[in-house]
Amino acid sequence: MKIGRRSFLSFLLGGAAGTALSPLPWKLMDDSSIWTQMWPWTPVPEDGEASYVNSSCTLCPGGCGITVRKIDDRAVKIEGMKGHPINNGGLCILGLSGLQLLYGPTRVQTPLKRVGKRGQGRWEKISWKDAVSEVAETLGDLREKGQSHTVGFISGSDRGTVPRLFERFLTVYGSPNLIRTPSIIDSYELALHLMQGAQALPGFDFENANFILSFGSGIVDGWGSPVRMFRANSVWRDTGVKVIQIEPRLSNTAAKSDKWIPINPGTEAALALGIAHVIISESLYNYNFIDNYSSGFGDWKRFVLDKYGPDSVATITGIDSTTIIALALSFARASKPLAICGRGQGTTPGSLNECTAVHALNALVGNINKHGGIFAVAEPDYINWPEVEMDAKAAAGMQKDRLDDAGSKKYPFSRYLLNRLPEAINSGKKYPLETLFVAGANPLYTMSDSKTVKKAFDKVPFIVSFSSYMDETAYNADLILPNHNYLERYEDIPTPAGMPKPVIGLSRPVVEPQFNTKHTGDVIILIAKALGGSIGDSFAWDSYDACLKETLGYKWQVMIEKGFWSYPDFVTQPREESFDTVSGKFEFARKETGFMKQFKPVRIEGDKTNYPLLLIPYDSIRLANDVIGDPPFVIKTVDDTVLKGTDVFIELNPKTAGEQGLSEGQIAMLSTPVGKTKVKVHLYDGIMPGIVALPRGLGHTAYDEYLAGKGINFNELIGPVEDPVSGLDAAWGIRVKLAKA
Amino acid sequence: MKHKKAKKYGMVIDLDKCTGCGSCMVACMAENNVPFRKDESNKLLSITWLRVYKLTNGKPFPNTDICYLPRPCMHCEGQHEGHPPCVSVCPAVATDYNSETGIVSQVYTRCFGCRYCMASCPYKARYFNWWDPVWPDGMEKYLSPNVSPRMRGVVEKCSFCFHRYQLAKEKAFMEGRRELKEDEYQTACTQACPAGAITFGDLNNPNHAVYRMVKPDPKHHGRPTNPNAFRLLERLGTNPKVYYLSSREWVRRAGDNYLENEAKIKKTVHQG
Amino acid sequence: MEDAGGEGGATSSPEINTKEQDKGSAGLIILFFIVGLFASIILGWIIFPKLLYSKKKQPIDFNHVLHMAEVEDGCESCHFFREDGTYSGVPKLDQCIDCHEDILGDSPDEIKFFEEYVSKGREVPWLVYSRQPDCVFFSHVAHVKVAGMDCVTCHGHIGESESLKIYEENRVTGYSRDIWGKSIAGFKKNTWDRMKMDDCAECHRKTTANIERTGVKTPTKRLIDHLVDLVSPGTSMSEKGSSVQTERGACFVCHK
Amino acid sequence: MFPFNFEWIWDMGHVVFMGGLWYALTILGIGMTYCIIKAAIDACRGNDEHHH
Amino acid sequence: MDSALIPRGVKRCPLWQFILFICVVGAVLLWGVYAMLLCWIKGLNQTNMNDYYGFAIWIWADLTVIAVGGGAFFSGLLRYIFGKDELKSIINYAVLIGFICYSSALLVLAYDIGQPLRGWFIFWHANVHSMLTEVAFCLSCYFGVLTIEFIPLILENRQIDRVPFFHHLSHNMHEIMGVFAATGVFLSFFHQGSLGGVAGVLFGRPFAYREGLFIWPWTFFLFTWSAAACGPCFTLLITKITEAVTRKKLVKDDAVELLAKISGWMILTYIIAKTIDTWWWLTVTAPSMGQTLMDFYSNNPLYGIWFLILEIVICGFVPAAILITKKGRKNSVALWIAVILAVVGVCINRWAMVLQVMAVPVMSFDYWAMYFPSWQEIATTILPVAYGIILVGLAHRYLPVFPDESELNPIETLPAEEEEAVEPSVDLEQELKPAEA
Repeated sequence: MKIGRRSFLSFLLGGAAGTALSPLPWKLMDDSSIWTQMWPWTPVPEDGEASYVNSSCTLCPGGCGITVRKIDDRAVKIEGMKGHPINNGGLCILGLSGLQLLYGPTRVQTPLKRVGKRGQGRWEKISWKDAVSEVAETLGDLREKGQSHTVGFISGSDRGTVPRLFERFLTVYGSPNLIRTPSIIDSYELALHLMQGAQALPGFDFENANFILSFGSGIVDGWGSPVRMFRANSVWRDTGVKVIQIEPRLSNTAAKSDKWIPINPGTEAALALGIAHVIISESLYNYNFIDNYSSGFGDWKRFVLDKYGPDSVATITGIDSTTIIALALSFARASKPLAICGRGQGTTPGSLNECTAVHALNALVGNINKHGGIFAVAEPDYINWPEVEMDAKAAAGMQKDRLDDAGSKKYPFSRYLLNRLPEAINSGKKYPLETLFVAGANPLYTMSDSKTVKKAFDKVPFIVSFSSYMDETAYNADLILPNHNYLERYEDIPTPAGMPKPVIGLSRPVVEPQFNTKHTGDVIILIAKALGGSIGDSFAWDSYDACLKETLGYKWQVMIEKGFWSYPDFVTQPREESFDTVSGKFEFARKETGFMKQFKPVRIEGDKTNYPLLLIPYDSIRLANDVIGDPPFVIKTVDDTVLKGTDVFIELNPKTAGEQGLSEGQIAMLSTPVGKTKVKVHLYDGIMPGIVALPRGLGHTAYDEYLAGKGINFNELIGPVEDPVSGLDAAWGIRVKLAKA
Repeated sequence: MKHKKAKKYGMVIDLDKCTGCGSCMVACMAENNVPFRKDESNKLLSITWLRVYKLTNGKPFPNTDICYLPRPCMHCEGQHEGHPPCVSVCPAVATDYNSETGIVSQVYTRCFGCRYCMASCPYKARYFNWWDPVWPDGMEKYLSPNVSPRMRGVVEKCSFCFHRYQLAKEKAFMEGRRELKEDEYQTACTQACPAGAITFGDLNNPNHAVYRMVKPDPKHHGRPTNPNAFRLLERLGTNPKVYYLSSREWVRRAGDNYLENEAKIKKTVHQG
Repeated sequence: MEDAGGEGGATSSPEINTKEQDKGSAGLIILFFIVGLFASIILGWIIFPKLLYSKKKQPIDFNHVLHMAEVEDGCESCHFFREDGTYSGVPKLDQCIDCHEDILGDSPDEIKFFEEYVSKGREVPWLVYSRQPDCVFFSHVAHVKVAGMDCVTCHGHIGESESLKIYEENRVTGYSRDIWGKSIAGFKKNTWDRMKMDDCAECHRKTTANIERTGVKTPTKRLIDHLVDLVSPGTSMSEKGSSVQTERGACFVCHK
Repeated sequence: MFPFNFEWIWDMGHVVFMGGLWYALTILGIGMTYCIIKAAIDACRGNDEHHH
Repeated sequence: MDSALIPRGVKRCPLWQFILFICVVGAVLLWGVYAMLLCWIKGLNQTNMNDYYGFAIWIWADLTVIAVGGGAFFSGLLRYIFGKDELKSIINYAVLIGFICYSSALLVLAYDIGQPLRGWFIFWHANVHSMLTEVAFCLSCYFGVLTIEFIPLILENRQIDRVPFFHHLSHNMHEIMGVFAATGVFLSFFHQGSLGGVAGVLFGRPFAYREGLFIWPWTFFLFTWSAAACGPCFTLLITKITEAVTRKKLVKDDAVELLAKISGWMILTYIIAKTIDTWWWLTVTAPSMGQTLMDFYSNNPLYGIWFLILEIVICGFVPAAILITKKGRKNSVALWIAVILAVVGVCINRWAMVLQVMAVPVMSFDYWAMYFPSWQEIATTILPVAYGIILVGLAHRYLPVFPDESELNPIETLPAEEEEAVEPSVDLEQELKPAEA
């Protein structure tokens, strides 16, 4: 027994020795480490042939050119297109992460029909055929019952072929209710309409201006065409152009500017008029322009002079009069000054009085339709389709006035008033909305006073979303007809907001459609054909692509090659011809608007006693707050002083925090007349005392786990405030109170 | 083959132009297959080869000022050529200094995750893969074959997009050239920056923009002679190849540590 | 307790004869030792390699000789360089279709190729013998166009093969046996027998043309190098490479 | 670790460091071998004169 | 029951007690093992380490156990090279403790790295310029030495010793133990030092960086020194604890006396050197990098200036003062305090040189990083302790760890203590006489 034990021991020893002398342990050791280098669960990207495709980014209205790097049939990287008039190689954070949208989990992969309750997220996959016929039936029935006007359509844009198809469809179908989502552009369009009688977009010649007076516009925070603005800002750094930023918070733009002038929020108009006052009293204004090309200056001058003296403006705005005067002088004395407005990214229209006041400033120094000034850029009319044949039903439908009262007696000048839609539906005064289409928009997230909006949507029996992604609106729809992702489809991109010259970008398929999606243009055509009759006839094209090709005509080839079409022969019309008003001149004060009514400031919600502080939103280029939500890469770049875990931070001046007994990182209960929520406190010296700032773009409930449920949506805390003249949402903030929680 | 002058690739970031928009961060992540997780708000666990810091002058309202500072790997030249803080400490030669390009490499398949290099880096430019990299279903389609995804348990960092150098070289070879033109090799962040704040090139080449911008002083390991230019933690003698430009004194001063009442910035090269 | 008793019994067995026992058992012990030794050596050298690699057949057989006869400029006719200098590697289907748009000849493999892949438009899932792991960046253009190397140096005479050999896959690491080489001990006769990092290094060491060298060579250094070469051939660096740590080619030259 | 390793360079660092290391290992190795062999021999000779 | 394995002439607790004790500690051990497996299978995300805190409690534990394990090489040095025979009484235990410490250190390293299966790269692909490589090599080699020093003790187990081969083996090894010990000292000097070097060479981290001699920063020498100084204190501490637990005197006073005295002087010299080093660092090194004392010890919840004072004064000069005075050494309470303080001192020093280095920001706009270990880290750090206790238990029970134990505690067989534990061992003695002779 002892022998056995010992012998066995020595057998093992021999075995050990032999094993050591064999490759087994050493090879296994090597291989096991190599195994860790190629763990099967760590992906190995397939190599292949590299190629590049030029296209345009449509994630925002910026209209940047992009060059997509492909390996075989996979898109692996999006880069800015070199030599593109707007972005020339650069690209914004959102555009760069576009592939995460293309291949990401937020895509709606096939037509979905709701089963179970709304917003429950239970869907059944249906074929495109069924989906289209279902829509066609519903629309058909309504039309039979003579209720075609009860069909509404919310679109992210009203320019370019696709939105024009929507418009065309509603017209032949017989509904006046096409509504574009609001932005500062509405106010600017209106201002240009009232003061210059132009139906045009504002175009800013930033590259040639040499003094920028920005009333809270987030020049490097995503205002206008973001990348163009970044580039302009860099040019200004090189050429020493002065940039003055006026806003209550030290935004990135303010930090980049030459001078940041903090101002009481919502008093920008007053400041503009105050500056006008100084310029006029110092008679530094452009006599040539005022005398020859403007009317109503006298009345306006009187109005400004007796109401907006520096001292009274100082009390309103909180900026001391010397600063105001200095500002006015430097503005007036600059050879090419340019004043702009639209807070942050300009996602809300703001009150008309701001826009008109600021625009009046530009007129005062005579830089309207002038090198380095502001232009009224008319939409290039490359879309010339045969007139539609409206049948009786259509005509009848089109006679009905719009649910949102745009263009009504009350708001004669406005074209779209989405902010009024929820109220109109909820009150049910006019007529109910039976069917609602949503394309290129996410109203359930972007519209203020989310609760009311949700309530209104619940009243609509049939909601159809064309979204490519499972956003809030799609999630609460009854039917989702997913559009191709922007890298899978053709689409024309008309002049981006703020460009002084018209450009048409072309977005084109970079990869094959990844899922069972359909181009919304095609879907509209199919629905029209399914409805038949005059409707079908108005959509003679076999496909959207055919339609686009036909529409663009000879431009098509160039756009395929270059990726965009710029008008080489474009010349800005001389100033004399550019005013389409009654007087044929630039009108400072037009009687129709009720004289100076358009300069009256707007009050916001909430009373000082219950809500001692002011809540304002702030925009960051790292927080997409429009139709598209942050993809994983972008949300990853958000600072931990803005978002930590799922908690969002409010920015608070240490002084105010002290008064409220709040400290860094503390949780506070924030409540406004509209809603309340828990927030974390971040002390920031770069914000006016008495102000609470909250970022836009968080608090999504839909999208993927990388975005959903993080922070809160600012729109849940603020409600719309109607501008007396335009009817647009003029709210710039809301009163608020903070309490320890 | 003929003896060729070694290159010294470096970067100049103009903080007056940088708007902190974050494009460089995302361009880098997209270019280099950097993974992401559900919650990235804990920045101490969030892999960002290039991180944009937010600096403030600490003054109260309304004299507050902020500045953004993008921080890639500095690709330090070290106290004597090729000895950055991180390279010599790596026990398994997983990180190395390339004297031809001046680039500090990191070989993920050699690294066994001791994290000594992270401890040695004062810029916190090195990141550890605490988790397995996971992409949501289908998203791995956008992964680039030019950069191999890192497995859990290894350290990674900015490579100055070295794979782009490789590809550019291959193209040059195909065209029978040996030398690269300035624009042939540019990093992803440089290319993407919408403000054009980042410039990249060979600091040994007087014709390259980076050289002209900072005028590196060869006698002092490339210390900038442009008064507006500075390098992070100059005094440690790490001699970074990433330079910053700023017209604001407080920003330049924030680039290094100074003793109290040390009035003017005096640049002392630390003797090791 | 009784267990202790047992123990006690064992231990307390008369001490006198332990020595004889030891002597008698000694031989046996040594025998067992030898048995164990050889058993494990056989296991390690013969059985283990068989277990380590799984054998896989290529989806279809391929005759290089046949194709070489058809094409003008040798390997590069099918394994060509792209314009951007990258290397195309194993041809894609549409490349084959240039000639094989319909069945050529009646070999079963040709028929299978046509029916399974050409007609269905499916890529052929070739098993690549010389595929390097993902962490490796290998520039064919640098070796072929610049250094003017011959495909054979690394890939052997595959161009002269009439059919494809069995693909052996390492069960642990999942890559081709050709990387480690046929010989489990890692010995090699030809340059193409193995494709590990050391093999790259070996060749790079011999040919100084591959990297621009820095640093000058002093006579003493030359002497030392010479001696070193005598002691262990091939380990000396005649001149410094671009890697500060290894004085060889920098890591990033071959790693990504 | 060995001259045939990729990382090996014939420089002071390696010669001194690895030299010292191998030197130590050799001593330990020889020492142990000596003990074992001597023990085996003693065991066979069966002399246990010494005490501890 | 297991009396046949228990050394002659000593009394051990009944087996059931022993097994119970092993089970309790074993449970803790298993907890640690579980945590260790978690870290291996799921990865280091199980810890609270982060990109600022790449080195944390594990590395600290590593440095610490090696420091306190230094007792082995130092007493080895005194015993075998300087021939201090008084230490015969404690040397075995010193070796055992060293063995435990070093095996633990290696284990900790094995789960501290992100890619354990690649661990061998540090040897195979060694970068000789890295302090960590030096650590790894010397550490594992010296562990070999300790094993060699430990083997004879195992072979002296009554049953094993009866096998002639093993009997002779242990004898021969004793014969040339001096050579092994010398090698051990050589290796120890370097790895203890290089552990210091690990922090000292970080010229990117003003808190850790030190100038030095040739390639070695001053911390290199300070670490070796402190290990030699405080290691023996740990040996003494553990001995004292063991004596307390077993309620027996195990080591002769003169051994304790001597060891205490020597380490007393070592500590004194060390702490003086440390003070000078600190002074130089705070007045020359750090300022040249633009930082000052308070940059390292303020605006953070943990690392106040008290941390430095505690290390140098309370855990440095105080124990030194006690141990170098005869009165202090004689007074057992004072001795207790002294050894505890000394051990705490070296632990704090290692903590500062690893964890505080990670915490201190270097870039002016960076922030202090604070860290608290996750339960997995704690469990895996306790694991070696449990393992050590078990090994000590086994060794003490079955091996003649303390050669003077039987002499110090002669077994008087009182009827009250007529228990089986003693019984057999007595009559076995009769039987075994011949073998003993």
